[in-house]
Amino acid sequence: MKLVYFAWVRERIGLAEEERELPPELATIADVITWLRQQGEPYEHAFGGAGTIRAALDKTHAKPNAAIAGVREIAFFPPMTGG
Amino acid sequence: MKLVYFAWVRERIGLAEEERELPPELATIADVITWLRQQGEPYEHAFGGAGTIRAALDKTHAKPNAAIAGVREIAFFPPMTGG
Amino acid sequence: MPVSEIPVSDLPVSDLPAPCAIDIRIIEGDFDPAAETAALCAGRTDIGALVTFTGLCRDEQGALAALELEHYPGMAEAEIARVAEAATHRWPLLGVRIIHRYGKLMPGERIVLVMTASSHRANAFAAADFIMDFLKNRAPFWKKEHKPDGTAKDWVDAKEIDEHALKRWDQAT
Amino acid sequence: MPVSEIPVSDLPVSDLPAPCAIDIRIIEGDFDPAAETAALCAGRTDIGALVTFTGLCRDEQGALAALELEHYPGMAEAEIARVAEAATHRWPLLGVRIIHRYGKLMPGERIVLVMTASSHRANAFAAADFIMDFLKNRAPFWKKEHKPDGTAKDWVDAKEIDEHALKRWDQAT
Repeated sequence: MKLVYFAWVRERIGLAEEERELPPELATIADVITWLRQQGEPYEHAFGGAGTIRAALDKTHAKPNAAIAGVREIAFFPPMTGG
Repeated sequence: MKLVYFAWVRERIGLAEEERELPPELATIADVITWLRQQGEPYEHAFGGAGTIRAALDKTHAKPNAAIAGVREIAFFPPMTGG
Repeated sequence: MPVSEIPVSDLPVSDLPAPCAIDIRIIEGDFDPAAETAALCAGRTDIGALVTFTGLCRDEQGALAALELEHYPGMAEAEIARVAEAATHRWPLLGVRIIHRYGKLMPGERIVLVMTASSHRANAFAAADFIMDFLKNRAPFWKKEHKPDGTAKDWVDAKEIDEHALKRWDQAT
Repeated sequence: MPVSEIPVSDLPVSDLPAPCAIDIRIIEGDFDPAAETAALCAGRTDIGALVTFTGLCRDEQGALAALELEHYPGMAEAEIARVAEAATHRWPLLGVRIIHRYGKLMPGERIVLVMTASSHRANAFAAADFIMDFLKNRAPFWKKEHKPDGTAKDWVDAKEIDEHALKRWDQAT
């Protein structure tokens, strides 16, 4: 699975993107986040620290309970501040 | 008194403006209109024919019952269609 | 008697203390929206939102050869200034520029420009919208349509919807 | 868990049948609003109202040296297109152009352009306002502020007011 990170999520993790083999029991975005928090301090800081995180599946906004089956890219980022 | 006319009011009367000696008993815009309607067919057509007329006193919108004392210019025109 | 009992809607007022620069022009020739933007924003970094409304001479399926715009010199400037000032008292604006043309205009030509600047977009949007609503109701301009066959020339009737639009601004901001 | 339960507001939908030309660009360099206007209006006489919103990099009293805009390539275009399409289904529009920049921007520079054309002004105003509200909430852009002292660099927080602004569009048009 391709994981991509933006803004302070990217900075806390120290990566813009990475390819990860996800355990097959991970079914939703929320599951992926729970698993990522166990991948070391930077991930715990990004996903367990202060601030709201949003997610997208294959470049489409998705809720935490969205299923990741068949997805190629998951993105994590703070609420948007464009415009 | 200077009287000025715009749009179809001007066209019906056949004048863009005129200087008129108003009878001293005319107190309001409504009085002026009643008097103008007696000044010939073009005026009757303009002020008694179809269509709504608005008025301004010295280039400021005014209601029919507005007093004309001290005024130098009365304008008559249809509802505005600019913009 | 056909004289309207309510000539125009009263402008809503409010108490904001900081009116901004207001530039109003009534002209016969065309204008350049880009030059107006540059003039309004020159040397400033406090403007976060700029809303530009451009009204164009619209041809309804070939039914219009040209528009002729008559205006009341002096009163046109004064009325538009009143509307712009009311907007600056209602929203915290950083600049207002309004241009209205008169004379003969062909389909596709610009008629009116309303430009409002503010720190934040909601104020700029509301102010431009407000200015157009009141400008249409209060500014002494009248449109005559020239038809393609050269015969009929009709004065455009004021639309009721334009007066109804004003009621939106009666409530508090 | 800090993940937002509602990632973004759903776009309101409606049934208008006639979507119009939509032009969307995500670019690093500057853009020219006058060129966009000319492109949108070229050869047309059916447009009566053109609303242009320009978002500018605003310096709050010398507190900002520059903005850095990060974006999610691909998703940014797609999300803005969704917002623009929703607008064309909700109002009878004759053209929409949206440009959003990314990269480093100095105070006073243009960030975003939203241009909507319609026969009548109310539709053009509402559509531009709507597009900006949803663009801010849904388009994947993030602003980082560079301070004049060169030290602190802070990500801009999303404003609650921006989410509240969306609720205006829940009612029928």
